[in-house]
Amino acid sequence: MAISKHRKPAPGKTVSSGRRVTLNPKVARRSFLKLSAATAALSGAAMTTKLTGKAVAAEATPAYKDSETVRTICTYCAVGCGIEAEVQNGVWVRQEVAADHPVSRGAHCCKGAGAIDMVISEKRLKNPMKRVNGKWTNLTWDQAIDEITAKLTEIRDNNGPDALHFNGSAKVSTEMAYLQRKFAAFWGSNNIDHQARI
Amino acid sequence: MARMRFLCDTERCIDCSGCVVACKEGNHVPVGINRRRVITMKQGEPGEKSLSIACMHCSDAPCIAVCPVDAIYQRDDGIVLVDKKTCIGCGYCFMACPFGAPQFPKGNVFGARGAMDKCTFCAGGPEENFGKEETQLYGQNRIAEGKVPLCASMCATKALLAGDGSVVADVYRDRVFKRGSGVNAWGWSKAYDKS
Amino acid sequence: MTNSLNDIRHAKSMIFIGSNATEAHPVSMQHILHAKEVNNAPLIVVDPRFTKLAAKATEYVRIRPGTDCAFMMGLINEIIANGWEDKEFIRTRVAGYEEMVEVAKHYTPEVVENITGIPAKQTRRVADILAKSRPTSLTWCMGGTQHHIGSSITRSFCILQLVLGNMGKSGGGTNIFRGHDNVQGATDMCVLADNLPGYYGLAEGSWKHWCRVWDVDYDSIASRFASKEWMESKGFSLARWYEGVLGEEKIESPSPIKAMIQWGCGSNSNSQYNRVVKALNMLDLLVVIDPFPTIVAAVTKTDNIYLLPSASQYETSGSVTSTSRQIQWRFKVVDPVYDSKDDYEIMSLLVSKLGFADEFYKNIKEVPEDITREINKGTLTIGYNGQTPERIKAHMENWHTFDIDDLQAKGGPCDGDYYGMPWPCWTTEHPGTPILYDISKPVAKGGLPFRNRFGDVTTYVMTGREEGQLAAKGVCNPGSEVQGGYSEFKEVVPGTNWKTDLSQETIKNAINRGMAPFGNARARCVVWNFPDQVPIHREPLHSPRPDLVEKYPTYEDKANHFRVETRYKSEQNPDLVKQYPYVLTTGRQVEHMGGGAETRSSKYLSELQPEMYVEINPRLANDLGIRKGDMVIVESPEGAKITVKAFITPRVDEKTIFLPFHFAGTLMGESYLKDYPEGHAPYVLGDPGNTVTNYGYDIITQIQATKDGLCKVTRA
Amino acid sequence: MRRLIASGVLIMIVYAVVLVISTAIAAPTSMDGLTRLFSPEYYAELYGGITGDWQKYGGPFTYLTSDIFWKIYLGIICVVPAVFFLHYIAVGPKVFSHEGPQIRFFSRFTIVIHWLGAIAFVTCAVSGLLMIFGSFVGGGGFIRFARYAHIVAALVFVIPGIIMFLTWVKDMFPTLYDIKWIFILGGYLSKQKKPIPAGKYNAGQKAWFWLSTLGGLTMAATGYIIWEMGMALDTVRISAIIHNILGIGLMAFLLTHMYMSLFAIKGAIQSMITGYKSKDEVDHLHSRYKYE
Repeated sequence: MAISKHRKPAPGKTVSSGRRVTLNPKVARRSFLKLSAATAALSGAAMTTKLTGKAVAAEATPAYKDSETVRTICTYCAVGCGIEAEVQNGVWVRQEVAADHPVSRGAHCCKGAGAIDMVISEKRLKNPMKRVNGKWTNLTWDQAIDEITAKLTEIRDNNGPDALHFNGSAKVSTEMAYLQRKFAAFWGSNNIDHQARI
Repeated sequence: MARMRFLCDTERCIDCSGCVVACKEGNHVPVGINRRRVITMKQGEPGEKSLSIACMHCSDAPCIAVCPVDAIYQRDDGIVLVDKKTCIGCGYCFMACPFGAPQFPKGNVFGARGAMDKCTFCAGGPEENFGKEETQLYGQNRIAEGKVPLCASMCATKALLAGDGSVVADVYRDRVFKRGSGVNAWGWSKAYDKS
Repeated sequence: MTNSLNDIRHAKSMIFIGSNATEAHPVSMQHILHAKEVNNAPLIVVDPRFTKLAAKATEYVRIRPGTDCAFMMGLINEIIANGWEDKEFIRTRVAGYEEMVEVAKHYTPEVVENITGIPAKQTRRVADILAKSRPTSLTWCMGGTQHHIGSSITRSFCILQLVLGNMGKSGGGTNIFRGHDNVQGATDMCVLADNLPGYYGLAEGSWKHWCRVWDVDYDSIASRFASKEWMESKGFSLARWYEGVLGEEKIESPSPIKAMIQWGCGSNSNSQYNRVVKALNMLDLLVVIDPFPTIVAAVTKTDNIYLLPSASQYETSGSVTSTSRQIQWRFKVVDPVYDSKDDYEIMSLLVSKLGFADEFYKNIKEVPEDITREINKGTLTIGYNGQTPERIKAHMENWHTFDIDDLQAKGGPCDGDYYGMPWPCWTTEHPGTPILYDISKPVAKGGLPFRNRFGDVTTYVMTGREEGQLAAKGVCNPGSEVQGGYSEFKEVVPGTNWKTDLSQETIKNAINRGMAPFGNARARCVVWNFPDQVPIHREPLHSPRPDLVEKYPTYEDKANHFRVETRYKSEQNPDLVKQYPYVLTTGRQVEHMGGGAETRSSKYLSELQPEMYVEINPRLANDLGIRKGDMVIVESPEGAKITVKAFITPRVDEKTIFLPFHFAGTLMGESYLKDYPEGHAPYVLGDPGNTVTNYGYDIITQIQATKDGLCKVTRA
Repeated sequence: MRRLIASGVLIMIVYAVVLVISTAIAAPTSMDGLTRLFSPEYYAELYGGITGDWQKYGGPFTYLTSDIFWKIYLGIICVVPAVFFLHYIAVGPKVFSHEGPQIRFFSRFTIVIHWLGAIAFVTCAVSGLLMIFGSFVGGGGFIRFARYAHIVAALVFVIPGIIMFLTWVKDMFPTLYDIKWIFILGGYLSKQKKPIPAGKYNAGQKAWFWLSTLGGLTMAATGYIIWEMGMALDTVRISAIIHNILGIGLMAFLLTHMYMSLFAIKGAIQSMITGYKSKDEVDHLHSRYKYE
């Protein structure tokens, strides 16, 4: 009802602004795109692939100059959605839409949409650590590996190889999973398992 | 001229919040500010429906009408944007908006609201394209890049459609025909008084 | 998955049982909803909880947790009773059918109603839908497997699909949506206590095969084990490794566990989590290799713990196998951040220091591509040999050439390949197998019969009937040299079979003759090496129905089950329900993943799902005097307790309560925040739901039974 | 009669209290922090399921704020001064002798409180007007400052507002001769100098008192709701509408008050500085005031 009584912008003006019609020069300069085809092809019509071909924008300019796109796969669930990472000078600047991926068609759930967070998260461990007298202390990699392997060898010498249990991962690459199994074989125990069990 | 539109297909929306995080992560929106959110009606009951809501970029936007400082403006392609440097954070737009789109981060003075923040249709703001200022204040400007807003392009089930209104309508119409279940876009029964 | 996610687009009906795809696999819904909308395919959701998937269903079936097998057998019985079974398919490609029918006869819709709580009318209706809209795509997830009869339940799903003749068909199949991103790949590489990569088992021949692949001496590997006996016996599994530390149960192992390496694995997805915590604190050495500290770092209070920061998968490269068996390549996006190292480097550091690097990396120079090549070389059983790094990368670079409907590349550099070369991909020219057991295509073009694995002829113990296990005459892939069933290939290269012939000549020979290397056999309805040869219903260990416990009792106790004695009969107490009256089931949230170490460390995801809660039906809540937002105590029969916020919702029924299992970091009001390395604690902490999940493990796989326990709920 | 009026006042006070309490109750059940902000229930409640109640006051609010209020405000600030200007020219100010006996009208405390309140009130008025016509300045930093000033001034006003109310309320109950005063418009339309029927405070002052104190406090209450925005959305909208309507009235009376004290009665402002009025002035303008 009442809403229809708003002042209408004067016809022909570029930018309407409610009470007064202003022409913001900054706004007027902006490039207005004929986005129709591009938009629908990506967002709406993954199912109606006929539109995909027309995904051409009129005056597209890149936001990040000289960036390259790296294709990878989301690390959350087994659907295996594609991710296009925009990398500029070795920094992952933006997560782009992997619209070509045959399974996901650019789609993500909330976890995958924030995949970049895995790399930029402040909560990531920054260096090797160990607990000393109940306090976390930093180590160098050399120290850590030396201490761990020394202890492993000691335990192996005292209790045999089956004193070690190895929980591998479904979150590493297939190659790494293979190495984990191979490691257990070389270590000499079948005490190895991963999340597929549960 | 293309007229930018959002449409959320409630038959498709699965409440995964992909759009919400895509928006936040892409535009570095602070925690607590929801440019887009998913709401669920009749949770856990038959007839449960979810709907992704953000600024709908109304043709005759009430926020523009009530803004006392004309901080909100509409581009030719229908995208409604706010100039954060002009905005005084009075909150009138929030009261006028039927969708709860305007968001207000806490300002520095007396806990008063800071400048309004809302969905930009990934079209940045009035500052220079891709400039530092634009990115900081508004996030990405994907429209200037010829790209679709993040939320819609990352929608898990393609429930959220964004783009030229006529194309969005075509896509949706096509779906409705294929479904054979009639028009069930959110609000249609209301709009045509079929409730 | 026998089919692929995209193939669900061709389904004429879909049934989801124990799967909440909307939350666990949201993007798969794209294809599921396509089938629902475009094919008008009925979407049947069988779940104890009205999930977000159920909200999209055309038919929602509320089932009592742990009774899936009874429902499936009921459907099978109803289908057969009405003559809706695919008679031709059964005649030519299924074995042990008659024995199975005998068992299924017991499960009339009325019996099913008594066991499952599903109205007889609804069972009939679902059977009718499945019979009339074929092919059906059947999907299950952890809701189907995490029971002490999980292996029977999953087999009943498969048998249903066999009876309906939906196997090996586009739009049909048994489509198990796997959980973690690379759980398929890691399983294929058998990071498992009972297998060598490629599901080779632990027999001497398997070890010899892999030693040949690794180019190392069998004896040198054997000498590293405690003994040959232990080399060929299963190790501790993830589900119960802690028993090896605690020593409270009867274990059979040369040594208790003293040290553990926890590599990319949270711990709070284990049931009876407080026992895990106890075990973690008893270890002499605990190494956590993860990008995040994980809850292990906080609950372990001893000084014997090391945290090694590994890089995330975006900071390294390698292949990853999706649930559709597609192999995709992760290109490295950025270098490892901070002082973290990628997994390969950490492994190489460990291996070098332990002194077997030369043998370990004998054929591996270029990481990770050479590892992929070694996998290609050795993993013949499941056809991992055609997916060379070059081919996988080519697929990644040519996403756009693959058709969304059948996933086949139309033109371009990958012309004819199926996306990701779903295994088996027998040779470097093979396009991959998009649909398993599909005999409509030649083997060289991605077709496949059922595998001949268990001999050519069998006599069933149950009936004394003898049955050939090979497919019927005339049933084979087009172009097959043998028109009908045939055994697996062996002795093409003398002294080897198709699984152990590293020259891969056997496989090539088979493909050239239009045949599958593993033979052409029938799918078994009777598995004579399992305790239940045909799946039958057995009441959950902690059953809410004492009257049914007598009728459908559980198994006898099993000694040395993955080195631990596992209680069945002695654990099942019909009176337990009097003290613990509510069924406890757990599940996922879309915002979090697994133990939640990653997702709870993301501010946006934490913002969306900031609290641990328990779902309680409004009616039950009112009976117990619990109001929205109240803190409640959930107690398990094992005596473990958690305090969580009540979320009153009709999603669950009056007898069931639901817990998400992603949370950790507090317990009964006590916070572990201070025990995390400073600044690395996740944004969101909560009581781990798995603290109160019950005792119970599958008889075959030892998967934990988290979905059908009992509990007590009181106001805090 | 007295009783009637007193009960009327009581009703007004009750109204004010009810307004504040009811808006507080109307706010969605408070859950703590994040949960409240991100629970779907919160938004469902807030928006009444999108198709529900938002239309009830969203429409009127949008219509009034976009099309109506600013015009009235513009009218008030243009027309009222213009009328007074004409009055000043046509009728001219009243002039009284400021010599002779002085009658103590205001205590020092009252004066301080008045000016404190006055400064805050005027700041509110000016900054409020600045916000309403913010677009003429182009918004931005200056108007944002005006908004902060509005908030601070409102907070400052509350205390003196309450004290003023308590100090003067006993003299402010309407009497019968006030009606007469209203009929002759306080005698301001005539140039004649004759006693006007009024007690210590005339009817105009009384009206201004009630409006500025109770109205001012209502302004503060509704302003708080607008500022906090934690209430049900329609409550916020109604508050904004009330805030604006009251603002219009207050603006008109404020201008009148200022004209009277600064121009219409020569030297009237002195009484609010020194605390004394001349007997001449009191005898004429407050003829019924029984001083001493």
